[in-house]
Amino acid sequence: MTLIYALAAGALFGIGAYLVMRRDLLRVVLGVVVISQAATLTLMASALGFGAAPIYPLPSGAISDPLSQAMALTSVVIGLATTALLLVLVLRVVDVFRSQGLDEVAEDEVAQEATLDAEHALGHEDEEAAAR
Amino acid sequence: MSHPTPLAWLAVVIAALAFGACLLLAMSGGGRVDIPWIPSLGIRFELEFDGLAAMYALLATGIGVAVFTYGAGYLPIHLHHAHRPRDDDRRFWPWMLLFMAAMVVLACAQDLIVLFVAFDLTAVASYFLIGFDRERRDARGAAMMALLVTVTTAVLMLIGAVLLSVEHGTSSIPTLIDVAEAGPVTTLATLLIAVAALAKSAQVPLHFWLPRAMEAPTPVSAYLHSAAMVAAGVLVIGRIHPLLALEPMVLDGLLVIGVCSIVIGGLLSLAQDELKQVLAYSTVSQYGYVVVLYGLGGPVAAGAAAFYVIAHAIAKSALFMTAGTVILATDETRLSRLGGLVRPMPLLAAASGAAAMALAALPLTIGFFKDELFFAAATERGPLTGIVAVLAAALTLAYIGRFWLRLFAGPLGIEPHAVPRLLVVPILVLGVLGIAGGIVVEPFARLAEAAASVTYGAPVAIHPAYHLDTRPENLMALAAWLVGAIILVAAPIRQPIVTRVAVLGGRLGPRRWYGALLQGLSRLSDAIHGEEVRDLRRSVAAVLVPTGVLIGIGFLATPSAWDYRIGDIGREDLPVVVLLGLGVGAALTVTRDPGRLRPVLALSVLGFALAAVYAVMAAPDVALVAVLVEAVYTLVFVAVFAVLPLSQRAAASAAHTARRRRDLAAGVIAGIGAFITIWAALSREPSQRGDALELIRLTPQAHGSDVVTVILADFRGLDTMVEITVLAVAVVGATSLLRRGRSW
Amino acid sequence: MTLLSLAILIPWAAGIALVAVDGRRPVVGWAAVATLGGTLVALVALGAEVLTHGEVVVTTGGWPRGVGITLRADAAGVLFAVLSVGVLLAATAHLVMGGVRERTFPGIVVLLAAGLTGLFLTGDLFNFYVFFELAMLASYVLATYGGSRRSLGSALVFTLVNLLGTFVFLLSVAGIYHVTGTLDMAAIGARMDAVDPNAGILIAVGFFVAFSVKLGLFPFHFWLPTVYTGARPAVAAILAGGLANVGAYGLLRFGGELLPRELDLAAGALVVIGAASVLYGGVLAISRHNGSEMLAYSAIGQVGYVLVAVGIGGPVGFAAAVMISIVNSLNKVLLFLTTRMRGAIVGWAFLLGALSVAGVPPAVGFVAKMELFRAAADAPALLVLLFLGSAMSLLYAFQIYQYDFWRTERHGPRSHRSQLAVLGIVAAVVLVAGLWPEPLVYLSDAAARAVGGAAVVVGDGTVVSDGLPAVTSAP
Amino acid sequence: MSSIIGVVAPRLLGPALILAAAIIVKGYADVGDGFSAGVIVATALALRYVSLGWELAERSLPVLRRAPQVATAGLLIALATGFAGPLVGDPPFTHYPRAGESVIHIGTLELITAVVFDLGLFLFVTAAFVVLIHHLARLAQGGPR
Repeated sequence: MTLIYALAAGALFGIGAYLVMRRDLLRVVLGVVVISQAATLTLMASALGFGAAPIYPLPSGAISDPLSQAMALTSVVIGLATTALLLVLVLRVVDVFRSQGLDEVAEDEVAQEATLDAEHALGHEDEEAAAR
Repeated sequence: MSHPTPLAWLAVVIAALAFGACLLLAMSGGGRVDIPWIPSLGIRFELEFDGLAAMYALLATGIGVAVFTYGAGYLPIHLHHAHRPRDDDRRFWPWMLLFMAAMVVLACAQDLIVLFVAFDLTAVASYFLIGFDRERRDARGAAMMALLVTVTTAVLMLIGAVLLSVEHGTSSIPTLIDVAEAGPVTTLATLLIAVAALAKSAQVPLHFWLPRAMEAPTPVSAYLHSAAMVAAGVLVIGRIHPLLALEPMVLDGLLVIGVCSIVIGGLLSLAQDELKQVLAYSTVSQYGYVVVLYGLGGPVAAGAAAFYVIAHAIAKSALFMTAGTVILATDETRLSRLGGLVRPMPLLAAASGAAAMALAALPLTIGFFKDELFFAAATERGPLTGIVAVLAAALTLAYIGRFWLRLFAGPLGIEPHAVPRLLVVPILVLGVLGIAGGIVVEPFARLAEAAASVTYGAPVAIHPAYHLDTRPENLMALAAWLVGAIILVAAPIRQPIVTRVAVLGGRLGPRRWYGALLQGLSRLSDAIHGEEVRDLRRSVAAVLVPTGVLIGIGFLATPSAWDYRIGDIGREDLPVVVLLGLGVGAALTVTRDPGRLRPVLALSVLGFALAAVYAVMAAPDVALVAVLVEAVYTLVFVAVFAVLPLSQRAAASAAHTARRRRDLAAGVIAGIGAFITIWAALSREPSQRGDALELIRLTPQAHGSDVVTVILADFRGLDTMVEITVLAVAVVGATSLLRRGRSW
Repeated sequence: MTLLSLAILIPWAAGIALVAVDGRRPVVGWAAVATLGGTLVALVALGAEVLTHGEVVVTTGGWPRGVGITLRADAAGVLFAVLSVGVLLAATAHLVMGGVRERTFPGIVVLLAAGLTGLFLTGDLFNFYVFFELAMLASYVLATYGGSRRSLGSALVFTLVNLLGTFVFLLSVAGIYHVTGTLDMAAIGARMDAVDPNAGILIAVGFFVAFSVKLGLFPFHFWLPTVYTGARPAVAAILAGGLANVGAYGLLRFGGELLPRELDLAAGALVVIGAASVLYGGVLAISRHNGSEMLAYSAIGQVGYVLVAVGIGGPVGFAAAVMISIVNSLNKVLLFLTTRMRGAIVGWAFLLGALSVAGVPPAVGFVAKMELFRAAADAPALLVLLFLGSAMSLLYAFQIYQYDFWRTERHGPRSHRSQLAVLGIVAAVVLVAGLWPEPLVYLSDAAARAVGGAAVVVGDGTVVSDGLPAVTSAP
Repeated sequence: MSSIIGVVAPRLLGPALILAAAIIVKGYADVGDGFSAGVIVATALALRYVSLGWELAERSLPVLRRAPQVATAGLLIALATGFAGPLVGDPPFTHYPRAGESVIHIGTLELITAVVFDLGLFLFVTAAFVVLIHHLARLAQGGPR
């Protein structure tokens, strides 16, 4: 099962990463959810023992590792929190940029960078030239 | 208009007091300060007013008094010309005083780190002084250049100091001199320190900042570029000379650089037309003498070097001040337009004549002895250095003669206006000092002897005197005067040659390289920056790909038992395998589907499949929460995505396909990286039994039965508390984004 | 123990209370400042206790170590906590004096402080992760403040990239747990030796990436310039001076204590990446035309030094890394705060910061540079690199100084007097620490010893030191 | 489909609350904790939002308006429980009665501070989700900005 878990978690991580890189911002949020699922699965898979649920009265055989379960629970909630924030952020960006693409945001950035730079470029380059 | 400000007088008084204190200290035999400074590193704030310190401190404060007095008169006029308020001198005097203080500390410093600190402080002060006329672009550029060259090279000094202290366990110079032996580290370290010192003393090829620094107001040039800043370099060499002398090659290097500086500085000085430029290149050349002397080594040279510094400082600061006075009086900076000033300004002519004679080493000036000692040291080494010494002295005579004659002799160029007395008196004092030193040389010689003893590491005795015989020094002096006079007179032949040298230097010289380096850096910077802004800033792949690459390298490059396990897959595992397959398949459809709703539903299939997996893995708590959270996700995404329109852009362009491919590649890299890491970790079993067993054992003591719940609320309740705080921050963040922080 | 609890509780409780009220009211802002001040006092007192009596350890619920969460204050943790909270205090005070515009700012910044203190004072891996997330979420929210398009866009990328970073971190946490069976940092350090280095190194890469993203090391830095230039100066100061410490601390703690062997194996790679960062940041900072952008790239270059120092390792290397982190923090706060201020003192403050960045006395930067040279004394290639780096830093810092301050005075009304006072205090710290560097050197040494002193392990992986209770098996 | 939700959703709240109460009361003994209880209640409320629209949902349950305060209170209760220990010289997150001491039972409910912690958790999670849902619903259903 080791390999199966690793494969599944790796595949989810890769799929999530691919989604995060898409230009559609809402898909980016989905990507983060998938990645967080990958992380939770990994935490669960990293348990040191598999068996019955760790609830008293304990059965005599093997018991599942409760610590990794507790970690998985915490990480699920944290994943939920981050996703919520990211989703709202994306909604705001969509609202402000009137676009759902990371590309448009990037183009905007390039344009702003250029205007910002142009303000000072001449004076600055002259200053640099003076030091030569 | 020309009355000095109170601040200026205050500065003069402080300088005078400092000079008095130094004089007292020197006569009372010195003193020392030694307090722990950074005990953890064994660095002590160690100062000692020894012979070397006395000489440089007296120069810094003594010349300081003269120059400050001059500056008190100069600055109001300077500011007036530039239409600046009189009180702009508050940007001036504090730096001058800081400079003086740093110089005195530098002179006394017995610890390499303290030495470095003082050394850099002088550079910082010089930046502000050189750039005092900050409204002028050239002044700012010059300040920047001086800062860059001297501070950057000073880093080498720090490296050298650290290397020495790591090698020998101390950074105290006297201790180092005691314990250090020749070796590669010591040689490298001292070499680095020497480079810093040479750059500071404006030696070829790092001399180019000095002529540019003439953008500074004249008092700054007169102080920094004759007796203080440039002297700091040779002071350091004089201080660590015993370490340098451990490796003869280093001394030979000094010799070569010194000779180059003498020749290049001298030739370029002859080629200049601007008054202060002539003097600047002359300074390059003159400090070349001192460096040559240190390169020669031995007691005679050490004595000569010290004496040379004294004589040069007196003469050169007087000459700089002369240049400043002439410029203020005539508003002209070019030698070719000036002349005949001896009649309108006789006092100035006489005073600066004395200084010029001293620099040119004519008899009855202190300068005569500097060359006498120089020649003695040079001939000691061999005939070749002797010949070089004569040529050097001839060059000096020529350029300084040219300078003075062009200014004061010949027909009147420009009629000067009257100048305040403060602009002449300090020059006169220094001129008289130069003559006095030529008559009563004893005090100066003693000062130089004490300094040289520190440099040489053993008592040194020098005996400058007039000897009316045919000893080599005298013959060499005569030869130098003769050759110098010839060069001076043969202007029609001389000028084309030196002009050509100057042009060649401008084209191939280090300054050109320096400029090209800066420009190249700037262009490189712009090019990469443009690339980054265009393509990388928004790219998440830019993080994932390097991560994947690092994991790949780590995977391949690490020694390993290559212990990757597939693990058993029993029949009872079948549901898990199926569910995982279902989840991954669902996730895959998310990547393909361009719509809104179906990806969300596919995602919830993934979520519920995983929840089922957790249930099968005997993790009911996780399964419960996973189901609940998944329900929330689905609800929220459906609600939110439903109201958002699809992205408008058509998605068929070639660029889009290429982009998709690139993302796919990055995603695959990220996935493989994650897979390898996870597989590697899961394949190894822990070396010891897990803490989990302990958790299970202690659960009844925490009054519970469900171990996971007990962990969440008790054993690791802190985690849970942080977790819900995280949730709170997320909610707060959401409200602040959506409703500007209104919570309802 | 009480101090340790207090240091975590004060900002936590106050933060929760503060996010619930309208932070635009001055009293709320000042309450945030007071809270940070109180936290700082508690931390300093804790630090004094640590330095005199050794590290303070407490396990939650009084359970045995490994069962409860270990909270631990050692020299490194407390030093970084003091530094970060100090930075937050200065920046918050500065911002509050200028008027807070966001309702939630004071609360969020205090919660950020809670997250940072928690992660610096915990001795438990997973607890570190959750505090880490707390700090990160608070900083995502901070990054969105300002509301301009630019800051929103940059906040999005900041959030995305750092989210990826924390997920990678989480994967590594899972890996560590699986191979060691414990979450207690000291126990992990002891048990990692028995783990196959191949697995160890892959896990280590995960941590490295997470912290590199936080630090903004090349090539994980692409988010950084936009965020630092898009955010308000005080927020940029918080991110650059406060949050980035997490990266430096993480590298030291995880490299020195948890994964020393992996650190050894990867030392060469770390040095190379650090060197690349130094050069990249340095080159790009040259010829940037505004102060914030220069500072952003300068930050990338300067953290490269941290990595180089960690790569060199050993007590000297670690001490240098701690020292550089401290100095970086101070520089960045000082310089970012100056970016939109006016007044005579601003130029001086920037000058001090520029000198410090360039490693020129009397500002404190030169001490860090000296420590770095000491660490790299045996490696000529590194000395060359450090030389180049410091030459470039001098160039870019003074280019901006000259253009922004020396060429002309900044026009417009002078900044608020109290803001100038905050700036003055930070500047004074930079200056005094340069004139009297002994405390800083001493503390860096102590911190380096704390993270470098992993438990001693004998052959079969049995822990023999560090007082960890023996792990007994279940009945 | 939506009509089913419309009918079911408003009636889900009661059962959800009972379920949540059960989860908290049985405490450490079985699966589930304050968090799951909170999410269950919040989900039921979310369904109300979906079916009734945000305005109607809030008008029908005015108590929702108190959500931010409840969330803060919940967090502070949990935090206070966690850090009560240091007040009496115990480590943080010490729960009382301590290990091995006897516990008073009221049915299956054990009177231990961990339950208080769980209760704080429940209050916070429920309220926090409500706040989040409120804002998202306003946004999605075009509430005034």
